[in-house]
Amino acid sequence: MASSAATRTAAGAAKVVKPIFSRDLDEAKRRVRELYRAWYREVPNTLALFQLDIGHRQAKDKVREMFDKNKHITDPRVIDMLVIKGKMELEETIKVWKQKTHIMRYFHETENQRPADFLSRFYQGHDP
Amino acid sequence: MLRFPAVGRALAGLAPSHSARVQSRAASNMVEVFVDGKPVEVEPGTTVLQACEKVGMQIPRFCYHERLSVAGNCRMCLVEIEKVPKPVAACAMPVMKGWNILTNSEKTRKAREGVMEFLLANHPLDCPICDQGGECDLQDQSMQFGSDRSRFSESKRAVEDKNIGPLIKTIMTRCIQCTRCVRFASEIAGVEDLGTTGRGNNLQIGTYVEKMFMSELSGNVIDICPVGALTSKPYAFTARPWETRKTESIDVLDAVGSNIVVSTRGGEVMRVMPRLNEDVNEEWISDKTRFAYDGLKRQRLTQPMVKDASGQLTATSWEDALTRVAGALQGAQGSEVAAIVGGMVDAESLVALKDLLNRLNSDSLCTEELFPMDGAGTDLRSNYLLNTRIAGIEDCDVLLLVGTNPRYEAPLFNARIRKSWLHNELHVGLVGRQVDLSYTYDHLGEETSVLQELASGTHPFWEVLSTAKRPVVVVGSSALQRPDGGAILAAVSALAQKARSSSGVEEGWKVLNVLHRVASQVAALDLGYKAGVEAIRSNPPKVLYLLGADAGCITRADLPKDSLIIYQGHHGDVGAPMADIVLPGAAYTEKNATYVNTEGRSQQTRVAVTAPGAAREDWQVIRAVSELAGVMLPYDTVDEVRSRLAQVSPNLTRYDDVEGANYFKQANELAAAVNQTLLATPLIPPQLTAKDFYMTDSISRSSQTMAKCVKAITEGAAAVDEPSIC
Amino acid sequence: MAEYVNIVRRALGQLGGHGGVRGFLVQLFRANDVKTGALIGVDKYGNKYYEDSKNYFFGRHRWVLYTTQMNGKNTMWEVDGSMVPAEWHRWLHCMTDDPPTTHPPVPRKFLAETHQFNVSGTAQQYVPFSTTTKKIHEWVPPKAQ
Amino acid sequence: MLSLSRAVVSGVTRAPAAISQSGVTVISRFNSTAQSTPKKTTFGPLADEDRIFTNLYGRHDWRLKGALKRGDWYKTKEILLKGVDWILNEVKVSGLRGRGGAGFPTGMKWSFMNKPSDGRPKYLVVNADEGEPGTCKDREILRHDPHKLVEGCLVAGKAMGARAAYIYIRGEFYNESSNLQVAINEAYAAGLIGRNACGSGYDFDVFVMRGAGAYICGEETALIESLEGKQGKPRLKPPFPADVGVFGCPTTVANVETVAVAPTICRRGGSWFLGFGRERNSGTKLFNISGHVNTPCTVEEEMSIPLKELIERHAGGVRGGWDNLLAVIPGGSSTPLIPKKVCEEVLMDFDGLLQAQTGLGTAAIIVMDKSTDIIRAIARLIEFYKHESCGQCTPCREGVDWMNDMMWRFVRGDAKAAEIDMIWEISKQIEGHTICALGDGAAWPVQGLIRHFRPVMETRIAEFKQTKQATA
Repeated sequence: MASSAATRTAAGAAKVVKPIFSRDLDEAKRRVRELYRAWYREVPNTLALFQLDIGHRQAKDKVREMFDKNKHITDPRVIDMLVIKGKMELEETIKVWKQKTHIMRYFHETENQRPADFLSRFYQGHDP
Repeated sequence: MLRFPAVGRALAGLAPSHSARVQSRAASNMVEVFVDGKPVEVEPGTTVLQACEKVGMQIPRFCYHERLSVAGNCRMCLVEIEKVPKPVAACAMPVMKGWNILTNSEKTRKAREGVMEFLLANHPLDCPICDQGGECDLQDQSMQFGSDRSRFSESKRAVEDKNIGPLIKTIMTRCIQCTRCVRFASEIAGVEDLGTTGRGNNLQIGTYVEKMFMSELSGNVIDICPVGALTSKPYAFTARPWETRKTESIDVLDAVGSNIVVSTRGGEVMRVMPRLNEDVNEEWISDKTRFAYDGLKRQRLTQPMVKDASGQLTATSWEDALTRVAGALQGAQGSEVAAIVGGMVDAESLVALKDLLNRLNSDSLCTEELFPMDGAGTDLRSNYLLNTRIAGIEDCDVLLLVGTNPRYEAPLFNARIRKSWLHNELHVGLVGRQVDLSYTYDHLGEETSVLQELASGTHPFWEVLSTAKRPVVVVGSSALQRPDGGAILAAVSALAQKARSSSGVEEGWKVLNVLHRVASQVAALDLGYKAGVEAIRSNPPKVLYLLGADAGCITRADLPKDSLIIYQGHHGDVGAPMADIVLPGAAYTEKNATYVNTEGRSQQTRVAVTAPGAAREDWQVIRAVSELAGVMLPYDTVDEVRSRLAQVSPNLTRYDDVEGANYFKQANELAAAVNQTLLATPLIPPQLTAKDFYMTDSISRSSQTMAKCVKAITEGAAAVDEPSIC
Repeated sequence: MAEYVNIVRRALGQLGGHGGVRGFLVQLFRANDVKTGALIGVDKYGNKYYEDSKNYFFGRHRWVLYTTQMNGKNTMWEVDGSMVPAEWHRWLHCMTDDPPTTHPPVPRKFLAETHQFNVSGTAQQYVPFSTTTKKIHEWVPPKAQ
Repeated sequence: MLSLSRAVVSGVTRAPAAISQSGVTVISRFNSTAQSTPKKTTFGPLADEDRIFTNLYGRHDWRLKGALKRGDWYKTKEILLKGVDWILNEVKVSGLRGRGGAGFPTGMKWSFMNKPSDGRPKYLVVNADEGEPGTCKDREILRHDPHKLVEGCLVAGKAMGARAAYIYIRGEFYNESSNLQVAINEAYAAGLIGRNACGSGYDFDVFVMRGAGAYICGEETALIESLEGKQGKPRLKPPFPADVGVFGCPTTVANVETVAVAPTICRRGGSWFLGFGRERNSGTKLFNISGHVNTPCTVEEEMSIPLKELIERHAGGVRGGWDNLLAVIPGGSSTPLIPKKVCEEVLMDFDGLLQAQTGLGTAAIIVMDKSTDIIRAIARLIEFYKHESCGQCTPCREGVDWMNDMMWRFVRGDAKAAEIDMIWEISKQIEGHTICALGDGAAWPVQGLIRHFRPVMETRIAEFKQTKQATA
């Protein structure tokens, strides 16, 4: 796994590509940290603003979870793009362009995977 | 009178070919005419309208219909011909050499607008409350050809509505007297029930005295009526054509396999309409096909059910029901498991069930319908098909019907016979009970001895049959249900072979035909099912799997006390009440399935609505059972099932294609070995009169409309008269 | 001075007016209030109706102490507003100043003999049902003999 | 008789036939009035010895004995033996045109039947369903000279090789059909018709069929339908009756008068008959004069006789003098009327009346003097057509009823002046768009009224408006 990641980075380094913001991984990581901090600080405000019925700890854990979800990514360009998206989300949250329901979507249980085997599909419904 | 040769031809618009003047031209075959200046070559005797159609120019019409005689009375199709003083009725006028037909000239447009104004003068213009709204010829054509305002300021005519039975709603004020319905009744349906009374502005379409429109094809007048005068009574005020979703499908209520369009809205079948297929049903369907759809909404099995301790069927979950089924199947060995399939089972389920039972080391798979296994039995496909095909009837000149009443067993097959009788002077003979077939025929008697007399050449009809150029013999499947079915088939087969050799017809012509009554039979026999439940009755199984078996050919009394009956199907009719476990399946409008009609033509139904409640497509249920029973069938999708179908019998997946079978000689040789004697009991088909027609299977038995039809026939149309809403 | 004395007297009355410490606590826990006032009447189920228009402003001057057992149900801790019967309801809600003790209600056919609780939230509650016919009528298996 | 198809101005109905025959030019052939120098310029009165129908008024015996005395059945055998071509030639030479209204040349029509047989028998159908208002010529033949018709059937039947003749007689003509049947029975008894008719070796039967009194059954194809026992509704043409007629066999439908004059033509020669009337309008003709004349009558006269002379000489003049004349309907109810100033000059023949924008029709002259409410008269005629429309095709079924409603409003004046143009348009929408000629026949009277009496209609409307305002 590690080796494959390494080869991918190597390949990424070897290829000269136009960066989005960050010239290397470290810079990209810095941007991620900045974004994480901004989110982290925004948590209490958000809870108050949207009158969310969840605790600080839970909210902060969710922020961390969302960041952790992408921690395997090592391409600075991809990271930059994700940071841009994250900033957009953050802005929407701060400026209340989102509504309560949009915030709460982060807390949705992950949707059930459709069963693949015949019998489960049969039990589940008409349209497997 | 219609059959009077010259009159018939005149009606069919063929008379011009009769005229000497045209005949002289017939030698130089093609005639060149011009449509708006575009030259087109047509055969002599072609009408102006047909010539225009040939270059893609549609002439507006109301009374003209391709399959009916030309009436020429609506005058909507008037077109100007260059250098001819009066506009001519395009539907009736044969073209003359060099005519230039002006389909959009000032004069033509004025004539159309004038006729349209007259048609609308006494039309109620109640489109918002008219069921025809949205699919109305008058509406469409008045938009296209009519004036934009009305000049009519007199009072409008009102016409009393007629009660012509529980299927057709009449709002006669809307009638434009095109007489399509009258011509349909007398020419296609063969009943002289409809006609015109009164004259001038008081001309009315009706039955003169109030009576039911007694035809098994009556619903088709709803389709051919260009306005909302004749609409469907069960469909009245339920849906609009633009809100329904149309699914092209196949009818399974008889063995003809009529092509239909199922209109659905919100997961509910709103109506069934015919779909054009020249080889099967042309553009007609029978009343059962059209109106039995309300049976799909009643008496449905929506939940798996099992018998509880008290013997009461109670709803349960699929897991529970399937586990019990699987347990029972595992507990039984080999021949202790048997299956019976009913008349509306699709080929996919048939092959799945056969695979399942074969994996359980059982081969007791039977169909409800009997077919003699003596001689060639079901081994030779030619033995159980309508080999001539439905359209082939139009080519034959002598037809012998044995022990069948095609009018009610296969109404569209009968319509073909009538068509051929009317236009091709088909000579029909019938062995069996004398019934009204809507055409004349020679009744040869109802005794089986007639068959022997025919075969030995002593019967007077043999003279006719032996001089036939293209003879056809059709034996009804009900005649083969008798104890002496094998002997009848052998006798008919021998007779067919003899007629064939005496006619000297070409090799490809097939004489022997079997007319089935249920949609699943041919597919089941193709897949190797045994016909008839005799084997099961003589060797009662421990577990009996009924797949849509609702004919009541086996009862609990035939089985040992401790046997388990599993019923899988879509209706709680005859099979479900005696079952221990009920598995809900899908009806023909609810599944993608393959059906093979009596000709051997495989066709597909499509999902129009989802199966109600917990019901599932039938092959899936069997597939699920197989997995729980530990003999998993190797297919998960319908495509995989079909590739399995193709392995077993490739013709089943060659859709809309008829796989011919041609082993008559061999079959006949084998039939000679049949060791059976004909019984003296007369040949009486089970459906003799119209009231036997409507309720024959689990769907039509659940239909209230069909029940009303039976009531109307026995007690008169007034008995089911419902107060009109509008 | 006299005002303060009055307040103290009322406070003492409220503390002691419920039958000792136990009664006081029961009253406090059941009604979250320890008001005392003039007993205007008791209905046939045992609900007690009080009034004190002198010391409470309008709207709080009439109250009820629910009975502990009504229609076969233990109402010690589960009280419900619908335990008040119709005739007292109108007095309690100041639709009238005449309590049913002095002005008995005119007997009406529609007045229930025994007052019913509100059934909302129970199995007996009214559930609206669709008046359109079912799209699919399922098969009802025949009753086993 | 007035088979309505013929009641129509000559040729129009037969136009498709004519076209199918030899192109469009045929129409102008028998319609055209363009001619070189007329051979004859004065017409009528007809001399007594030239009359064909010598018992028109029933003063003599109508039975076989009387008929023989008047020269009927004289040398019929010789005529038959001279052969088909000779008879046809004589009829062609005579220039006889159909007397039912359309005026199609009879010789040509009969010769259509003379083509090689395809095994089907041929039939002659005689149209005795005389129902046109104003027309009463056939009944005189039927009741007073039935043997002329029976003999005519035989001659005409021989000319077209017909197996039998069906005489379709109007149901109301009870006495007429009774006389006719007696005459047929006598002829059978005398061996004049039936097997080996007149000893000529030709088998010919004559049957009488009584109609049920529907005007539309005077249309030839409706008549055939009715004869076959169906509803009397015109058939689509083509196929024409000469191809597919009664019982699916080649048939010629001919008017009573046309058939009845045939033997006399054969006896006296076609050129004799040709000597009467103008070119292309030759012969003698029964004229019926009814309405506001002093002595209404049916009279046989030379063709092309001036209308004025006909009325003055035979009908005793218009009631109250010629100046009291308002209008004349010259050819039965379906022809457009002509006002007095046209009546002064017009010649009573096919071409003369066509020039006057009307038609000879059945030569049933309806005279109306100035006491007539002309709008009401036409409205009554339209009501008749509305009642007699068979209802088969749309323009006639809906349009005539509509016109009827409007006409009765015009009678009261309860209409707008613009509606006069509208009813004109409606009548044009009916004309020529129908299966048979009844639609045309219903449209023409209205057109004639508007053409000549529009001011009367406008005055009526203005008057109604005034009285309505006065009462309001």
